[in-house]
Amino acid sequence: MREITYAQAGVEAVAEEMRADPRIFYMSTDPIMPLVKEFGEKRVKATPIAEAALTGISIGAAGSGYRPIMDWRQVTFSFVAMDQIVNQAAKIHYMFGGQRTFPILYRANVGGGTRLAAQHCQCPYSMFMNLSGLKMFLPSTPYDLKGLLKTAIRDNNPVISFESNRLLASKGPVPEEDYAIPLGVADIKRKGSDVTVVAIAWLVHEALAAAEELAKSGISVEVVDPRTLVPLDAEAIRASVRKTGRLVIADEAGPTAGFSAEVAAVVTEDPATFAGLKAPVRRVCALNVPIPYSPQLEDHVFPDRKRIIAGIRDVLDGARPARSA
Amino acid sequence: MREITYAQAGVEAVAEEMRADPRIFYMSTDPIMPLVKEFGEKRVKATPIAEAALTGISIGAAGSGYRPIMDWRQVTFSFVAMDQIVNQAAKIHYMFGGQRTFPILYRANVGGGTRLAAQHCQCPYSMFMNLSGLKMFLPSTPYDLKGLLKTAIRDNNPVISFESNRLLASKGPVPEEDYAIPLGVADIKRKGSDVTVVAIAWLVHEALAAAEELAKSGISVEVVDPRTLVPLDAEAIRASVRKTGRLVIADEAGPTAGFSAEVAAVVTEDPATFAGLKAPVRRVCALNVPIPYSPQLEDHVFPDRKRIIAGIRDVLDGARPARSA
Amino acid sequence: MNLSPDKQREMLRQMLTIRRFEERASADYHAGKIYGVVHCYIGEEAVAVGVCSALETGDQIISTHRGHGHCIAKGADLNRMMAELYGRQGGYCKGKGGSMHIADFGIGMLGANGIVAGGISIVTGAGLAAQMDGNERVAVSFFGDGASNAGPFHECLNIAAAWKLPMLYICENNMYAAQTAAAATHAMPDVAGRAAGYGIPGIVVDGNDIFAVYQAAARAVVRARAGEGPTLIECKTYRWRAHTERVGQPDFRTPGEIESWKAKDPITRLSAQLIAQGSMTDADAKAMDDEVQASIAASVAFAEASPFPTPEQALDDMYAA
Amino acid sequence: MNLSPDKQREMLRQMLTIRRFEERASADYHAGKIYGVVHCYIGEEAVAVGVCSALETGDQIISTHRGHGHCIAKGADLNRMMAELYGRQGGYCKGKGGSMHIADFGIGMLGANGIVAGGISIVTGAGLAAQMDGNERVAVSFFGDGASNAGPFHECLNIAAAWKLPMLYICENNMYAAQTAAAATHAMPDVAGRAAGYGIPGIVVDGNDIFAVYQAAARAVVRARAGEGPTLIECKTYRWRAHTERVGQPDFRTPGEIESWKAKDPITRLSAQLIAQGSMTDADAKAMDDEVQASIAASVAFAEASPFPTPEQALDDMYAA
Ligand SMILES: Cc1ncc(C[n+]2csc(CCOP(=O)(O)OP(=O)(O)O)c2C)c(N)n1
Ligand SMILES: Cc1ncc(C[n+]2csc(CCOP(=O)(O)OP(=O)(O)O)c2C)c(N)n1
Ligand SMILES: [Mg+2]
Ligand SMILES: [Mg+2]
Repeated sequence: MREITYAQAGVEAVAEEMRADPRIFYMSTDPIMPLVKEFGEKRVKATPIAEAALTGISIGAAGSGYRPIMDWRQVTFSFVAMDQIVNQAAKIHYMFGGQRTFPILYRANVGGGTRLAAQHCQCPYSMFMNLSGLKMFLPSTPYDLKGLLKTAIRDNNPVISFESNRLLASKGPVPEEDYAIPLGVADIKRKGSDVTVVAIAWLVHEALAAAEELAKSGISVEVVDPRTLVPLDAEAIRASVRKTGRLVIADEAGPTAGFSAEVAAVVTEDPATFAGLKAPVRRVCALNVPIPYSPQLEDHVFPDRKRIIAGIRDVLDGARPARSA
Repeated sequence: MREITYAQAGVEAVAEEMRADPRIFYMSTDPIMPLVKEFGEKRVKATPIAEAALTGISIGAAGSGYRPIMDWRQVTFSFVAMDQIVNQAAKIHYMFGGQRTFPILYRANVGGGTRLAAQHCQCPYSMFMNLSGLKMFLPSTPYDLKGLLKTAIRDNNPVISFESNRLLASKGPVPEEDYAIPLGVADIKRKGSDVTVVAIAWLVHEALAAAEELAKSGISVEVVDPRTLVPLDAEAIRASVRKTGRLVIADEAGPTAGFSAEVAAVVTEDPATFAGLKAPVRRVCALNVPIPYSPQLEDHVFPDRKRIIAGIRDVLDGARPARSA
Repeated sequence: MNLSPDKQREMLRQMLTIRRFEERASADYHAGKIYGVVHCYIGEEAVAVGVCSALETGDQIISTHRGHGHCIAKGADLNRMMAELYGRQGGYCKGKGGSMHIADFGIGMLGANGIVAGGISIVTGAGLAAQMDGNERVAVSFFGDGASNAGPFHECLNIAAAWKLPMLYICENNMYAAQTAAAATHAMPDVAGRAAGYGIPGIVVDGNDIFAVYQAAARAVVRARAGEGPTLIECKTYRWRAHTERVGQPDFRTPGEIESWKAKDPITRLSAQLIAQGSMTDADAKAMDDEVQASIAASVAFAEASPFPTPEQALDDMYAA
Repeated sequence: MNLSPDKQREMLRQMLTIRRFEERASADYHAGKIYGVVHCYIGEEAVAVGVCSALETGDQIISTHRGHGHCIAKGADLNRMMAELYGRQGGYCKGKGGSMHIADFGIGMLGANGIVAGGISIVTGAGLAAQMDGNERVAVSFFGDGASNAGPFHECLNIAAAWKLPMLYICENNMYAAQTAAAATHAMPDVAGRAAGYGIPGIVVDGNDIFAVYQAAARAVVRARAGEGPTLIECKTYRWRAHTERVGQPDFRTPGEIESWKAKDPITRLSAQLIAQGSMTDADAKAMDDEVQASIAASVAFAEASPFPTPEQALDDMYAA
C-alpha cells in the first residue's frame, strides 16, 4: 500500500469530503495551500486572528445548514475560543432540546518535541474530555487520522480532531480507496499477554518500541490505542486488562485529572476487571510542569519508551500482595 | 462559636486581608457592596464585562507589585478568559524562569441546584486541575473557605478559589480570631472504618448525611474532604483507604477525566493502598450531560446522598473476588 | 417609511404581547412556577419589535440573556415559550433550557444566551451562511451596552465589515450592565461611534421610538441585502425592572430615573400615535389588550397542561444522530 | 523634538544592535544552535527604538512573538538574551523560555508572548499598577496588525480609555499576519482609526522614520504621565524576512514589495541623516557597527560558555515561595 504522512492524510481526508459535500468550508488564520488551490478562497478562508469569533461563526454556520471546519492550528490558540467551545458548541444541541444539528469539525495540533516551550507545547485534550457534549479523538497513524477525520466530518455533532505535532511528518500506509473509522473503537496495535499499555498518539510508537525491547527479555506487551478519547472504548481497554492483569497508561500530557486518570478509573471501577488486576496501575505521563524550552529540559519532562519500560517493569515486579483483609 | 454563612466567610476573608495589605485590590463585573463600602471604588473596582482582559490585567498588576483579586463570579464567565488562565497565569512564573512572583486570587462560583441550566450550572474545576501551574481549592464549609482564602491571598502564586453555589447560604462556625488553613491538607469530616468516601463541596454534606443513614445499619463511613484540589492531599486519601479498604468518590461534576478519576488513580497506583483495596472504586458523579433546566431533570443529573448510599452498598457487596491469577 | 396601519397595529400588538408575557412571567417566577432566573425586557419592547418588523421569513436573529422580547418579535409561539419557562416537555427546549436558553431555529431565532456577548459570533456565522447561500437573507445580533465592551463585539464587527456580511448589530443601550452604569465602563457615551473604525455605518436611534428603530433597521437591511455589509445600530433605551427577577440583588438606579423613562413608554407612545392618526380607537386598544391577555392566559394553560419531563429524559438529545 | 546628537547616535546603535543580533540569531537558528522558532524584527527596528527612546526607567513594556527588538530597545542584556536563545542556564529564563518567552522584569520588559494579543491585557495591568502607584510611570503594549483584530485589543483599549490608564498602544502594522495580508482581514487600512471609538487619540506614523515614531510616542507619554489616558499609535512598517525562520513555510509577498521596503531601511536612513547633519562620520558609523558586532560576538561567547540546564532543573520555578 502507498505510504503518506500524517499531515497529508489530514489534507486528503478534508479534500475528499469537500469534493463530496459543497456545504463543507474551511477556516483558519493561515490556510492549507493545497486546499486553497483546489477549492478557492471562498471555501477555504484565511481569517483574521480572532479564533473566539470564528469558533462561534462555525456554530452559527452549522446551525444554518453548512458543515464548517475550523482549524485552530495549535491547540494553544483554542483557549481564546474556550467560551464558544465550553458554553456554546458543547451544549447547544442539548440545551435547545435538539432543535438543530451542529456538524462542525475543529482541528487542533497538540504535543511537544518542537522546542516551542510552555505555550506552544501543550497536550490539554483532557480538559476537553471533562466536558459533556463534545466528541474527540487523537490518532497515532496516518491511517487512523484519515479514517477518523472522515467520520468526524460526516458526524452531525461538533467533533475535535487533536493531531500530534510529533507525528506530522511520520509516514504510514493509507489505502487509496475511501474508508472511515468509527468513533469510539480502540485498536490493538500489538497483541501481548503480560501487561497492557494503553497509549495515545506519539506514545503509541514509544510503547511499541518498548514492547519490542521487552520482547527480548520474554515480556509480552499488549499495546492498546483507544484512538478516540470521547467516546472512549472502555470495554476494549478492560478486556485487554482482564487478559493481562496489568496496566500501564502512557500519555504525553500531565497526569492530573487527565486521560490517564480516566483510563485508570474505568479499569478499577469495573468489578470484573478490578478482580483480574494483579498489580497497581501505572501512569507514565509528562512531569507536572509547563513545558520548558531547552531540549534537555523538554526531553526530561516528556515520557518516552524508557519510562514506559520502567513503568512496565514496576507493574510486573509489584504484583498484588495477598489480600490484607 | 458564632456561625456565619459561606458567602459571608468569603467576604470576611477578603476584607481582613485587604485591611492588612494595601496592595490588595478587587475586580469584578458586579462588585460586592460591603467591600465597596469599606474600601472604596478605587480598591474594589466595578469593571466592564471583559473578563479576558481583566484576567490579564490582574497578571500585569501582580507582576508590578500588587496582589489583585479577580472575581469571575460564575466559573462560566472564566471561559472567555481561558487564554489568560492557561497560557499566561499558569505558566508565567515558570516560563520566565521565576523572575517575578504573581500573587493573584481568582474566585469562581461553581455547581448546580440553581435551575440556571447548562451554561450557568457547571463544575469544570477538573479542567483547571489538568493544567500545571495553578493551585486551587473547593471548600465545603464557611470555616474552610475563610481559612483557605486567607492562605490563598497570602500565597505568591495564582490560586483559584472555587466556591459552591449550593453552599453560599449555608452556615457554620467560624472563629472571630485570625486563622488560615494550609493548601494541600485534607480534612477528615467523619471518622469511620468500613468505607472511605472522598467528597468535595456540597457532596461532603451529602456524604455526611449518607454516613448518618448507614450508621443505622451498622456501616461505618469515613468522609474525607480534600478541600484543596491542587495540590491534592493524596496521602490522606490513601491512608483512609488503606484503613477502610473501600473507596467511593462523590463529586458534583461529571466523571470523565475529572477530580473523581484523579482520586481513583492516586489510590490505585499506590502499591500499598492498592494492596489493601477490597473492592472496585466507585465514582458517584453527575450524569454525563450538560445540566438541564427543569428541576426534575436537574435533580436527576446531579448525584446526592441516595446515590452515595447506593455506591457505598455496591463497594461493600462487591468485595474483591479471589485473585484470578 | 411606508408602514400600513395594519402593520403599525401589529407592531403595537407585538410590543404589548412582550409586556404582558413578561408581567406574567415575572409574577409566575415570584410564585415559584418558573425557576432559575428571568430577565425582563419591559420598557425596551420597541427595539425588538422595531428591528424584527424590518425582517422577513428566512432572516435570522440571536438574542441575549434578556430574550423573551426577541422571541416574540420574531414570531415565536407563546405556548411553547411559556411551557419552556415552566420547565415542561412542551417547551421549545423540552424543559432543558428555560428563560436564558429559549430558541426557535425554525423561525430563525437562534436563541437566548446566558453568556454576555456569547451570541454575537454565532449569529455572524448565520450571516456568513446567508452570504454563501446568496439568497439575500440577513442576520441580526441583539446585545447590550455591557456586551459592547467584550472581545466578540470587536472581532465580529471587524470580520463582518471585512467580509461584507449581511449583518445588523443592534446594541440595546439601556445604560446599565446589571448593577454597573455604562457611564463607568465606556469612555464614550455612544457605542455607535465605534463603527467608523470598521468603515461601517454606526447609527444612534431613540430606542423607545419604534418608527425610528424600524427605519434605521430597514435601511440597514437594504444595505445588507445589497451586499454592502453590516451596520451597527445603537438603540438608547431603558429597562423598567431590576436586572433580574431574583430577589435580594441591589439596584442602584434612582426612582426618578426610572420614572422618567416610564414616561417614555414605547407602548403608550405608539398607542397614542395610532389613536391620534385615526388608525385605532380607544376601544380597539382595549380589545387588543384583551386579546393579548387571553393569548398569555392560554399560554399558561398550555404550559400547565404540558407534563414535566421524566428524569430519564435528561439523557435525551445529548448527541444528534 | 530635542534629541541630543548623543541620543540620536544611541538610537542608531540600538537599531543596529537589533539588526546584528537577529542576523546572528537567524544564522544560529539555521545552524541548529537555537531551537524552536525565531521571529525576526529586521526592518522594523525604528518602532521599538523610537518608542523606547521616549521612555524612562520604571516605565514598562510588553512584546509579542517577535520580541528581540523590544528587549534590546528597553535595555536588555545581550548576553542573557543570547544565552536564552541558546537554551542555557545563564539565559533570562534559565533556558525555560526561548525566543518567544524572553523577558526582563527588572528593566520593565514584561516578556515576549507566544499568543497573538496575549500580552495586551498583561501590560494594561502594569498601566493600572502605575496609575495606582501614582508615580507617573507609563506602560506600553507592542502588538501587530494581526493582533489588532483580536478581542483583547478592544477590551483593553476600552478599559484604558474609561479608566484613563497611562498606556501607549503601539500597533506595528507590517501589513501581514503570518501569511495573511492585513488588507484581507481589516475593513479599513488604518488601525488607528479605531481609537476615536474610545475617545482617545489614534495616530498613524511612518514606522520606518525613527524620529516620527519617537515624536508620537513622546507626546503620548506626556499625555499618559499627565493622567489624560491612553494613545493608540499605528506604525506602518515592514518585516524583511519571512514570518518565522522555520523552513518550508510559504511567503506570498512579492520580491518587488520586499525590495521597495528594504529601500526604506530605517537604519540606513538614520545613519545617512546623522552623517548629513554632521553628527557622525562614515568612520564613526563603521566603528559603531564594529562595536555592535563585537557585543553580539561576546553574547554568543557568553551563551556558549553557559551550561545547559540539567534535566532536573525542569522541576525548578514551578511555584514561587
Ligand atoms: C461573560 C459574562 N460575564 C458576566 C455575566 C453576568 N451578567 C449577566 S447579564 C450581565 C449584564 C449585561 O449587561 P448588558 O450587556 O448591558 O445587557 P442588559 O442586561 O443591560 O440587557 C452580566 C454582567 C455573563 N452572563 N457573561
Ligand atoms: C491566538 C493566536 N492565534 C494564532 C497564532 C499563530 N500566529 C503566530 S504569529 C501570527 C501572526 C501575527 O501577526 P501580527 O499580529 O500582525 O504580528 P507580526 O507577526 O506581523 O509581527 C499568528 C497567526 C498565535 N500565536 N496566537
Ligand atoms: Mg445594558
Ligand atoms: Mg503583522
